Amino acid sequence: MIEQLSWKIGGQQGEGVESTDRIFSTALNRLGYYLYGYRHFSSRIKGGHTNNKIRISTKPMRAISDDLDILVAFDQESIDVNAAELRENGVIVADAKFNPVVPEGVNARLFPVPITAIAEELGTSLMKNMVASGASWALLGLPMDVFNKAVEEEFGRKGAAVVEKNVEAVSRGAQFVLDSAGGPLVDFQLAPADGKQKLFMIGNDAIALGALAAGCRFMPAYPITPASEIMEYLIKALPKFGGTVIQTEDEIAAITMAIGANYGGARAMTASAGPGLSLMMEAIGLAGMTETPVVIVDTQRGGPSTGLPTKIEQSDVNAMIYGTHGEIPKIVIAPSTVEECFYDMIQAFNLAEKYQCPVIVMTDLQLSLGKQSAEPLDYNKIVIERGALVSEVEPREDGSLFQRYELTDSGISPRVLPGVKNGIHHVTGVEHGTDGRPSESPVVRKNMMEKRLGKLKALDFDAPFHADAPHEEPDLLIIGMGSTGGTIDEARGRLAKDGIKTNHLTIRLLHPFPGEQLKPYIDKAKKIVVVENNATAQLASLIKLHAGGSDKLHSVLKYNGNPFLPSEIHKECKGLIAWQH
Amino acid sequence: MIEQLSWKIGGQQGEGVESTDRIFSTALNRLGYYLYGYRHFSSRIKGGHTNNKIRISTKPMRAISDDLDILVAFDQESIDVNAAELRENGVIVADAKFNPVVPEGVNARLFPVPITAIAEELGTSLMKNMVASGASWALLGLPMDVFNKAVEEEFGRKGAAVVEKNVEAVSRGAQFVLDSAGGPLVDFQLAPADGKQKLFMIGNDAIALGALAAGCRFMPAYPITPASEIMEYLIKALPKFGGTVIQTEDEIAAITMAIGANYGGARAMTASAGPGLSLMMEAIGLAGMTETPVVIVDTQRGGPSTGLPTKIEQSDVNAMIYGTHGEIPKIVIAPSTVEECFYDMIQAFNLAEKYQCPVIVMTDLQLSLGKQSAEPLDYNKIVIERGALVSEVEPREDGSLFQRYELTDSGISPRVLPGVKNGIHHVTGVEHGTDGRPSESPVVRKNMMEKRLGKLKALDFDAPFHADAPHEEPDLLIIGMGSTGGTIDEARGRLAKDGIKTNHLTIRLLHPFPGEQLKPYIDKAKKIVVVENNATAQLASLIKLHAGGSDKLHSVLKYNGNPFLPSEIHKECKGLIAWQH
Amino acid sequence: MATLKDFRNNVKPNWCPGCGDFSIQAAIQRAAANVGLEPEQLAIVSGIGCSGRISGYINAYGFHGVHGRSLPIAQGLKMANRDLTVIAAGGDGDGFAIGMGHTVHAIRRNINVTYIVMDNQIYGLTKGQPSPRSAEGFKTKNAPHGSIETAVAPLELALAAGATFVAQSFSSNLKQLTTLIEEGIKHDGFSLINVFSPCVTFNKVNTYDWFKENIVNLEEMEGYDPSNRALAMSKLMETNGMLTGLIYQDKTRTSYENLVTGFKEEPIALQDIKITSEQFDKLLTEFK
Amino acid sequence: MATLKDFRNNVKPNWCPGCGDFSIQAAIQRAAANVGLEPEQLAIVSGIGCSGRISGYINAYGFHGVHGRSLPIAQGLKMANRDLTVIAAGGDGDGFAIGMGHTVHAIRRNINVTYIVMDNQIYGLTKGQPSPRSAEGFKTKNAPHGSIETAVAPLELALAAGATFVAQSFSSNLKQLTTLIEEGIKHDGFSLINVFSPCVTFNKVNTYDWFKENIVNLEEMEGYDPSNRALAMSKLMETNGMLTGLIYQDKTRTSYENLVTGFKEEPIALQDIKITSEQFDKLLTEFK
Ligand SMILES: Cc1ncc(C[n+]2csc(CCOP(=O)(O)OP(=O)(O)O)c2C)c(N)n1
Ligand SMILES: Cc1ncc(C[n+]2csc(CCOP(=O)(O)OP(=O)(O)O)c2C)c(N)n1
Ligand code: SF4
Ligand code: SF4
Ligand SMILES: [Mg+2]
Ligand SMILES: [Mg+2]
Repeated sequence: MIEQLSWKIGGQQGEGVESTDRIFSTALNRLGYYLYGYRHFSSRIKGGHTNNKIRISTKPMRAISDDLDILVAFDQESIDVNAAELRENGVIVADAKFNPVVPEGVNARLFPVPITAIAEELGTSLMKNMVASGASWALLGLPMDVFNKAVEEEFGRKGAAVVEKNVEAVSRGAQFVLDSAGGPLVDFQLAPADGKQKLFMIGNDAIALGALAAGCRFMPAYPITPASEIMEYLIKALPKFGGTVIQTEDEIAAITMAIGANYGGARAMTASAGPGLSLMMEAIGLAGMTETPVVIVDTQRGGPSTGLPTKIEQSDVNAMIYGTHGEIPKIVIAPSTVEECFYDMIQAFNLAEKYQCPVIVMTDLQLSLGKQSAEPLDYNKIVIERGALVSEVEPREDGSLFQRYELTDSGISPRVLPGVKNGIHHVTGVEHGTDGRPSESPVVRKNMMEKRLGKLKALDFDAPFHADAPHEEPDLLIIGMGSTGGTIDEARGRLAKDGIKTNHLTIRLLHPFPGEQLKPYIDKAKKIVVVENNATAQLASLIKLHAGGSDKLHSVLKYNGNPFLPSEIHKECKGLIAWQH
Repeated sequence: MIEQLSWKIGGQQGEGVESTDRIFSTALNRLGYYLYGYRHFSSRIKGGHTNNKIRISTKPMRAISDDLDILVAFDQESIDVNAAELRENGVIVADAKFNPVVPEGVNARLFPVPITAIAEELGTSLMKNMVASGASWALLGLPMDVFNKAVEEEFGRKGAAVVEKNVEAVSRGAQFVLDSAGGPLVDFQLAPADGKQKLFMIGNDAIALGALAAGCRFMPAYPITPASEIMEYLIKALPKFGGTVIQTEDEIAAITMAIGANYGGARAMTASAGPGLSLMMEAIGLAGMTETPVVIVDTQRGGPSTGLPTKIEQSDVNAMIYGTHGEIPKIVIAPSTVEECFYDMIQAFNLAEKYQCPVIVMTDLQLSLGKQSAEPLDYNKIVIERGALVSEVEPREDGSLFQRYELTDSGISPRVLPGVKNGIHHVTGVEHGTDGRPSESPVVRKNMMEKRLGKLKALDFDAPFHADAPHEEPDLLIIGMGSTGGTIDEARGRLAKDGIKTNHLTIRLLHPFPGEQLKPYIDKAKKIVVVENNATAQLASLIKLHAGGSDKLHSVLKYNGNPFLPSEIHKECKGLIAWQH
Repeated sequence: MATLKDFRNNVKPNWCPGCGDFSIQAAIQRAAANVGLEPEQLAIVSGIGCSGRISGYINAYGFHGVHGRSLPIAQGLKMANRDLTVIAAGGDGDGFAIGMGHTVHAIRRNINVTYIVMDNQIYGLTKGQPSPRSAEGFKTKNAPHGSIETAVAPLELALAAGATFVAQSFSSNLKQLTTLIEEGIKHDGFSLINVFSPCVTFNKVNTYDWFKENIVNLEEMEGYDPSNRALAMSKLMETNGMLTGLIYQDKTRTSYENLVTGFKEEPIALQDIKITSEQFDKLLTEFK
Repeated sequence: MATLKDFRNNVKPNWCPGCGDFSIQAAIQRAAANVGLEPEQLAIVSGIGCSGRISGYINAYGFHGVHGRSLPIAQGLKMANRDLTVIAAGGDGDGFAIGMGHTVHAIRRNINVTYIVMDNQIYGLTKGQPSPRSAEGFKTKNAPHGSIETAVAPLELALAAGATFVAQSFSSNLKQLTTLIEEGIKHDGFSLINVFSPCVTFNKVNTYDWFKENIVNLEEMEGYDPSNRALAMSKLMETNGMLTGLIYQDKTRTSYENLVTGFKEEPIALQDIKITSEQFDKLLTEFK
């Protein structure tokens, strides 16, 4: 019995790769396995090789595996491209239709299955996904009823006949492969899962759900990869809660509409990727200057410019932190797991209203789109805090405006929503006095700058970084952010076997950067490795600037569009220790 | 005889303050004095107090003075607002019309002159500027013929009658004030100037002229304070050289049009201030990714958002350096004098074509709009280098595209312009191979990222910083950028009198930051003061990050909208030495 | 009930004496009082320009945004609180140069916002550059040889974009302007009111007198039917866009907010936003 | 002289089989050959979207920019080198959503660029969201209850914006489309050609058959006069924008480049840009 396994399905885009993965992994999730998915896809609609890979494990696991156990191939290209990844004596399940060939030098067990033929026999080649996932399932020797139940649920509303056809496809695929393999593969028998109910979702789902739970009721946004799913979820969900999504004409309209809505008292957000973020820069400054809360999600992809729209990168960090002209208070947070995507959205909306400033939630393509198991989300953690929101205002005799930008010790001023009697005040992106009216007075200016920028001095942020620091004197301190955490942890496991002691920090608050809190870790560390998916070491620069350590800080960077593999981080870290010892 | 003097004219916007200053200072320039002007104005068209101040000196001088010798006031408000600035026993020349009063506690010599009355007698109150500047001139006892010649030139093309009227206004103003004062003021007798011909211009003029000299023939731009003068100059000048300006619909059109024109082989630029810069972020990334040269001028003003449009700030540094999503090669340069505005534009266009990337030229409102004396500009320094531009291409038999993004040692690839036979290739903001076609290959991606980001490793930039470092072991190293240099130098003079030894670095290359070259200065310094017009110490952060020194680095920041005064820097520096000794 | 003076505040506008914008301010104040609003029920979102300052000169909630973006801000505000009367206002540069995309899209989206363009055919605040409304041949500092672009025809554009309410007026005609703003506010959908508002400082061509001579007032036209889109278009083309009055109104359409699935009468901003644990559990089932 | 095959390259488009964009590519290639261009004299600037890939599929200089900005890039290119034939191309989202402002302004500016909109009434590349061209009620993933906005009428908008050349075609009508592109290239000014180009993957409403049924071909209309702007507008309004053919052309106007003071026949990109010392000295006098 093994504890984990990795499976991949490959084919042409638009051919059913996605749905094969979905059905197969949904069923695995029902059994209680921990899943971690990765999608390889291109910026085109039909055609072009695509593949989905899933890590299946009995224990929590948040990393792509270095190698591959089972490859399901819809075409020879899928074999050619992915066979090298197969472990020794791995398995290929391939559509018999194309007369699959195992490339030279690859030692694998090939099971040709008439995937297309079976599907077509049953009526439509669309059912390839059923045949292929059924065959995969059977090879693992997993309980067929669970799988069939998943199929039933997927097609239930299309009627019994459709369900039956699909179940039939599954069982034909299963039967065929079992016949050729002589039963389930013994070396691929997974140990039973803990059976506990898990959620199975992508980061974007969790973000959208988190926004909804946080009370977000309005999302103006413009489609872009890999952010669109957030919008898509809310398009379906918001109408049930009296809210709505507007697909705007561009990202500038999206962010300014969101600002208008927040000014009006709605919790509103927008989401985009790099190109959209760049376009929002002026408006982000407006939110900062007018002290209007707004939440922006940036799902990072390969940059610069249009770059690599379907590939991972963590290269917008600087743009998020420094991107607008002039100086504003701004909060940039980086969830590192699907669960955090959810909780951080609640936190983001609370922070935005508490500190009356823009909050950017940063993810990366892998975190946003990689489908994975998540712990059940806790309703009791949904706490809504609206900050210094004033709903009733005493009348004033003197005809003065409501002091929307009153100077206070915290820098946070009472906020009133349009519509409230006696609350009238002015809001402007021009420098202004306490009632919001434009002012060029140097004294007012200074006070207002200090008020705004000072607000975040007391920022109350839940866990600016996670420290998994079991060692008093680690050989290596590894620091990362976003989706790389699980991969780092897997590499740490291997380093431990090599006798190398590591601690691990995951930075969650990127701005204002928790330099002071980090310092003790930095100071104590002998060597530091910062792992990030970009070419200019943006996170490492933040650490150097705010927490020091430049003399012992090493960067492990990857910017070829693919996520880190555990082996890469392991190798780099080991090399560093060896070399420097 | 005194070596320097400061003069100010105040009144309502639209009332002739600007033109009074212009006539007065043009005449002074003719005499060969060194002038340094400062404009206090608001973001409105008519009304609202405005004033122009000029420093007149026999020696080069690039700082606003702490105090004021002569105030010319068109209204009581101008006296009330500015009197405190007057030095003990200073002079006020005021329009008799409003019965001027010297505020209590101010000890000044008041000369009421019937400025409006004289002007109206001569036909139009518009001539107030003549009366006022004539009176000022006379008080200083300067040669009247020079002044009259300036007047003649200003009005020459309007005919002799107009000239005569104006000369009359000047002499009436002069006569009146001489009568009341009993002749020129002895304590305001300026020592003779060196008489050498100087240029008298604002930084924006020098930028526009520099662009023209650099071969810029196309400027798409959108008006904004304080950048518009660049556009205005080129609107007049370019048609004489076969070029033109297009006033676009917005800044995004401006920058993308400039990119298109550069792609087409023109030298094209755009200019804006913070809000426009923010809007250009996506396109800047496109230029970086496609390796298209483009020059962008950012004339910084008070931010964030619309901020303080008519006030100084140096707060877009981070946005310029880090503003676009993803990672591109980009050069950010900061001229610190009017002369450098000119030469740096030539350099900017050369660098943009040599390194095939965007170049941002950064100024601040004071440098852009403060009118000042400049040394004659040297035609021989106008050198045009177009980099790896290929004008003829050999035919290829294999039907392959021109290798626009050929991998070379320097990272710089041959560039061919559309229209050239056999030069056809593709250009895209998507990641691409050597012929410019989109590619998602991890290998291609890595090579291309390294090629692009590596180009600037060998950046050949004339003087990344100026070092005025007379002391081996200075007590203080003062670092600044942009318009603050002269003020720092004036403060250093006073510090020297206090026995404090200072060195002074002016940073001219902000990105890639010359950290290594700076290090020796940083390492040697006992204490460092970084002077900048912003609230978050953006320059200091760059120094810390790239050259270290955080333990001994102090920031002197000003962000109330006004430029530094020499006394402020002097006081801060002195305090620091005293306190830390 | 609020009266005109309740919409006044104690701020002296910083416009040049004689600027057309004063009357637009007055007309908004009158219209607001006439339709029976309380000051706190009105929100004015403005752009950047001389015109953009208007949101600070009326006693109502005011949001002075960034250049060219008054419309998305206003639409967001209206979506958040549909109980508010939302007026967007700004210059011709603001709405027809940098903001052109938003203008067209706000029109076709038809959210219930009244958009008043303070059209002086020039950039005032930046000191006299041509605007997209400047006529061909129009000479200014930034076009010393005269503009060589065709002027934008905002009302034709609006009709083409599917506008449901299109009007035009002149700042000197306070009565007409006030009535049109009232109608715009009452219209169930997006209303565009373009107002000729002379810039006395920089625009020496399109002066008060020039407008008086060139305007064609629909009120003086017999039997004009503002519900006829084709007629509106052809009249506009005939008069080179110099028509004033209510040019087109489609009363058969309702505003965007009323078409949104699941959208409630109660403004989003006033709803209880906490979901129940039952709702939450239900949401989670999709991910199991 | 170059022939059709000279405009072909060896790249296989990554469009879905059956996508309307293939024919647009073919039409451009044909038109370019027919008007007698050499490949290096043609530059194609495209936007982002499925459509945007077109600049990589034709043997000519190609610039694939950012989303919505093909027109300013193309205009800049033409200003730099007026000897080039510059075609801009992109999707309906690219040109009428994010790029709407530029589209209107490029039209009124009238620089000699031919703009081909590959109009599939949907967002293809981002997988099927509604575009501004999607009709009201149009259901997609991002509008499960159907679009509630009025569709953009691009040709009416173009006329309102002062267009000098407005045409529309259908990707299945290769002959008409080719001719119109030729005319557009030859037109002395900005030409807009909107092309119905079915998205076979996501748009299940505006299919080839649907267009065949709904299109009104001007070629089949007796005595239509494309120089009559009012007629063009009213025909467009009558047919709900479904007209194909040359809808409007103003041959009396010349392009922007010809109106620019001091602009030379010799392209900027080919001029000697070094100024003489005499010129420089003269420039300096202003500052003395
Ligand atoms: C992004 C941006 N670009 C440019 C400006 C500078 N700017 C301020 S107002 C204005 C145009 C003013 O013209 P208009 O909108 O017609 O208003 P008016 O002043 O004529 O009322 C410009 C270009 C700005 N504030 N922001
Ligand atoms: C600034 C920016 N926003 C969003 C996107 C994502 N995006 C790429 S193409 C596209 C729209 C595609 O629609 P269309 O322009 O109609 O082209 P089509 O794919 O239909 O040919 C979008 C939203 C982007 N690339 N850049
Ligand atoms: S400049 Fe023109 S638009 Fe601006 S306030 Fe003065 S008159 Fe009005
Ligand atoms: S998705 Fe639609 S527009 Fe895109 S290539 Fe496929 S058919 Fe064409
Ligand atoms: Mg205007
Ligand atoms: Mg489309």
